[in-house]
Amino acid sequence: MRPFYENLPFLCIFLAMLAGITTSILHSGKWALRISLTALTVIGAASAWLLYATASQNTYFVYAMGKFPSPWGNELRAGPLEAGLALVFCIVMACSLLGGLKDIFEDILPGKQDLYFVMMDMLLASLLSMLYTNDIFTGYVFIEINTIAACAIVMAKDNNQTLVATMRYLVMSLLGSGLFLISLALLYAITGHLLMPQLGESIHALFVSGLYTEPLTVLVGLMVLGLSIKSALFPFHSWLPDAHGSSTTASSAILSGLVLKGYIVLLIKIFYRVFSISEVRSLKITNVLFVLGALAMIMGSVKALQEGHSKRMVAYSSVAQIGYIYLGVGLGIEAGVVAAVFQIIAHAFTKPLLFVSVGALSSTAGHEKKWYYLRGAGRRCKLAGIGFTLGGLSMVGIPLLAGFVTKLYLAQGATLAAWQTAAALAALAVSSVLNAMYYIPAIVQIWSSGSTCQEMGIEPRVRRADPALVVSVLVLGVGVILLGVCYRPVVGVISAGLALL
Amino acid sequence: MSNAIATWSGDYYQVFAIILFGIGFISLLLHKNLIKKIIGLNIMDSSVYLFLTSFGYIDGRVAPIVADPTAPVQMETYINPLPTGLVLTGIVVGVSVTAFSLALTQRLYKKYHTLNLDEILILAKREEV
Amino acid sequence: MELFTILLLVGLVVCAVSASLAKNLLSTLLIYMAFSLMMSMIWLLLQAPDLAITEAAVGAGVDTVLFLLTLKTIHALKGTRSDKSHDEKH
Amino acid sequence: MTKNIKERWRQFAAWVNGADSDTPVVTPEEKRAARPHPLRFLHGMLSEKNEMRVYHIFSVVMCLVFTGTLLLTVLYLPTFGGAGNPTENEVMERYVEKGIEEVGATNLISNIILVYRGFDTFGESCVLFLAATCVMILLRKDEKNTTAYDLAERAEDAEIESEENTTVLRSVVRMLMPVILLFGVYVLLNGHLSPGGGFSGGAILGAGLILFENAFGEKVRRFMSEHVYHFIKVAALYFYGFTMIYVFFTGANGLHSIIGTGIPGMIFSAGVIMPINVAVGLEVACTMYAFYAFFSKGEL
Repeated sequence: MRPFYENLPFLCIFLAMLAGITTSILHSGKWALRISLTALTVIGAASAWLLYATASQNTYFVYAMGKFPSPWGNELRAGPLEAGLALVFCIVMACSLLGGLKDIFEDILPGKQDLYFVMMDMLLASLLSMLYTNDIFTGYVFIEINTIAACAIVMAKDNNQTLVATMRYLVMSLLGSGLFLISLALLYAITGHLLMPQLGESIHALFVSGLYTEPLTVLVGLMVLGLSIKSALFPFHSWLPDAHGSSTTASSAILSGLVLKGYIVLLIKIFYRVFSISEVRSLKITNVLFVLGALAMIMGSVKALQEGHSKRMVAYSSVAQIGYIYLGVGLGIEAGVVAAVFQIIAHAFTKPLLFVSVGALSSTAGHEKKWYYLRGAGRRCKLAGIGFTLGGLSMVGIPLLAGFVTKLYLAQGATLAAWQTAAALAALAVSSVLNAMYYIPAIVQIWSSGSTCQEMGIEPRVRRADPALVVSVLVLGVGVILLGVCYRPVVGVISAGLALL
Repeated sequence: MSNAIATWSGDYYQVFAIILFGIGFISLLLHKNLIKKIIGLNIMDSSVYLFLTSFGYIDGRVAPIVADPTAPVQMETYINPLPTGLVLTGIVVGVSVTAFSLALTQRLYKKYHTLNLDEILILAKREEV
Repeated sequence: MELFTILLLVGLVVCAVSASLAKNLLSTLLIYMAFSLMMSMIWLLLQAPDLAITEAAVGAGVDTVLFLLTLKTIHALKGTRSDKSHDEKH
Repeated sequence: MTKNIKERWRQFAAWVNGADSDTPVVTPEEKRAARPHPLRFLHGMLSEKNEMRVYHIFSVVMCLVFTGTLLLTVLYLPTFGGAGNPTENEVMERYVEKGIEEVGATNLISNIILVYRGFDTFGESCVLFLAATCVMILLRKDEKNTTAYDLAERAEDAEIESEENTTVLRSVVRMLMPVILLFGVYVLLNGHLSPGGGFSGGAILGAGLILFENAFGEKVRRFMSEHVYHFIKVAALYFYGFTMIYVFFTGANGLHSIIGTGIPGMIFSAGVIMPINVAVGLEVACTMYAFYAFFSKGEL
């Protein structure tokens, strides 16, 4: 009999799935929401317990799903990194749902609101499985669940734009899954294993003996390609602005904040547990990721600069922020990956904050989303205005906020890198300036006096913040500040978790 | 070169799987018609499954279904059952995805009266303005 | 036996190409159905009867029904009757 | 008679093909301006036709590069069908040699997918459940996706259906139905002894149900109401989920499990495999029927 906390990852995943299955027969959006929030609270608490248990002993454990251990049966693996990310995912998902609550009930037809929460629960289950899995094929199955659920929450708003955006998203995602599956087949062919520990051993043996180098290179390339299409790395980002810009507030927040990160965490886990960071570096794949990440940081910001639509601008800024993560991974050293994981957490708090705030701000101007018509919106909904200001400043990289710490650690990592130092620092500087160039005017616009939405025939109205919005903005905002001020314990947990991987 | 051809003719299942993958991939890229895109996707999926299954096959062995469970089971009698199991999972995922994308196609058609993705994108953009 | 296998594999490629080139959506669909059936024979040859049954039931059965129903819906707004509907709408 | 059939076929082909012979709603200039493609930077340097050609060439080259790389990779992979390849290792050995002893099914594949790697397969049932939910979101009748015209058309379809002489269909279905159902149930119940199992059996049952609906619409529709569908689906998934929780929990904690292996080769053997196959089969059958119902009528 193992200690009870070791059962938690498996119970969390099944709780989320069963919550989704139960929700599908409720026919009531309100009850579906309650079940989702309860499940999120329970899972969040369980993750916190798990984080405490693993971080305090600085240990990890593998959990066989059934009687059969590692090379035969499915397995989960949990350590401080996984537990911490699970906790972050739960908090962010709950806050995004609360912050977008009003929009969910306005945008989605009453008869189908319960189905929206089914998707949310399943999305949570798949994110948790992708975090905890120790089996690469389980990873594939849950990538598919994640894809379908993510497409469903985009299309839930059910207007013309979201349907078109969903189609594009679906085609690109399925292409990505196909490439991942083919690389998995190659991996199985040359090693005969699917569980990460055994895969790691076999791959290491192959590296030492020099056998199968060509298939290995090809399969790493395909795997990275597949996952980077799904996580919208720069040249493959074309589906992202439509999907994230047109869907309902909570969906945008969750897609940007969590769904993209799920794939990247899986990629980092594969890099660490199947290969090792030095083997990946010797395959030169990190160099490609570095270049694409740097390009994404700049091109995403340039695109955002040209965008007059508030949600699309924030969505393009996600492309840039994903670039930061890949830049960190692309440095090919421990410090870079620590910075990348920190950025995953920081962005998971900041981007939902921005989306939730933009959603609330635009509701003061009759849901008009163009910046031009949002003049003075911050004065009409002060809480959302403050939230947007905080998030925007964090993206620019003002000290004491989460974004600054990311940049600090990335810069620190870059100084240790082999050849990337100058390029990384330049990309960071340019990207920060570009971020400021579009976030600062937006902040000025929402705090200016007067309003412009009358030109559209819309009366500006004051939005009194409802409790759900208050909780959401407060928690996310405090998260952004805490990550910016007391970042040392977080970084400590991340490095400990990565060292255990 | 002759070496390569010899290897290819030995691994003909994999070679054909990859050719099919190429065909599926290109019809996904080039076709504008949504139904044909979905069929291309299905062909691509099938080819990946064929590729994966071919790694489980071993010459001269039979399907992993034991006729006489009382006798001891020899590994040398049966092919590798694992890829078959994985592909079984894959096929069900494939049909789910097909149903989803076809439902989406129906809705898009009802809105825009065309199946051409380019035209749909343009019409959507025009609406936005 | 090997010849039969290769014939089937070539048949798969031919089906895939012609499904992608066919002008008529219905022909595309029927060719795809044939593709699925050949695939299920190939699963048999690869000693995977479970896959053969599933592919025949799913690929040639359910998938085809779903595609046909989609084509029917498209007809509902177009083609013979859709001309009428188009006029009404515009 | 022949002429009539020909005429009908022509009409059928015409509407099926309708999408391609569409009157262009978009001008070529607009098309060109909006086409997202990787050669955007060549904008203005090429004519419409050339740009199309360049895009095609680009796609073909990309595809060839992919295919070529993979073909070259095949050269370096283990030989097809060879004994002693990396995949023939201790994992396969245990699946084959210990499978019957440890789990109990003589169809070794069902041992793997339902017990050794049971978590994957539970995920896969969830994919199917999610797809059904997505189809419901998209196609279940509501004010956004159904216009008065659609309703009128569906009513017209129903009228035609009721008038239509379906004697042939009905008598054929009467003969085929028992065979299909029997085959489906056989595949379902013998999943642990012979090829088949929950998914294939369920798909066969679902296809039979769809066929039956086409011949005797009313009866099936009265039976498969939305409540029944939800009940079967949720009950099956609950049963599957809780069985899996029990199996995983006892297995991982080293507790004694009440699930035995039975006598291999018998119909009641192999522990959880047969009940799970039945549950999955029911879920798949009603999901397939639900796909059909939502695709054709927008409701169950």
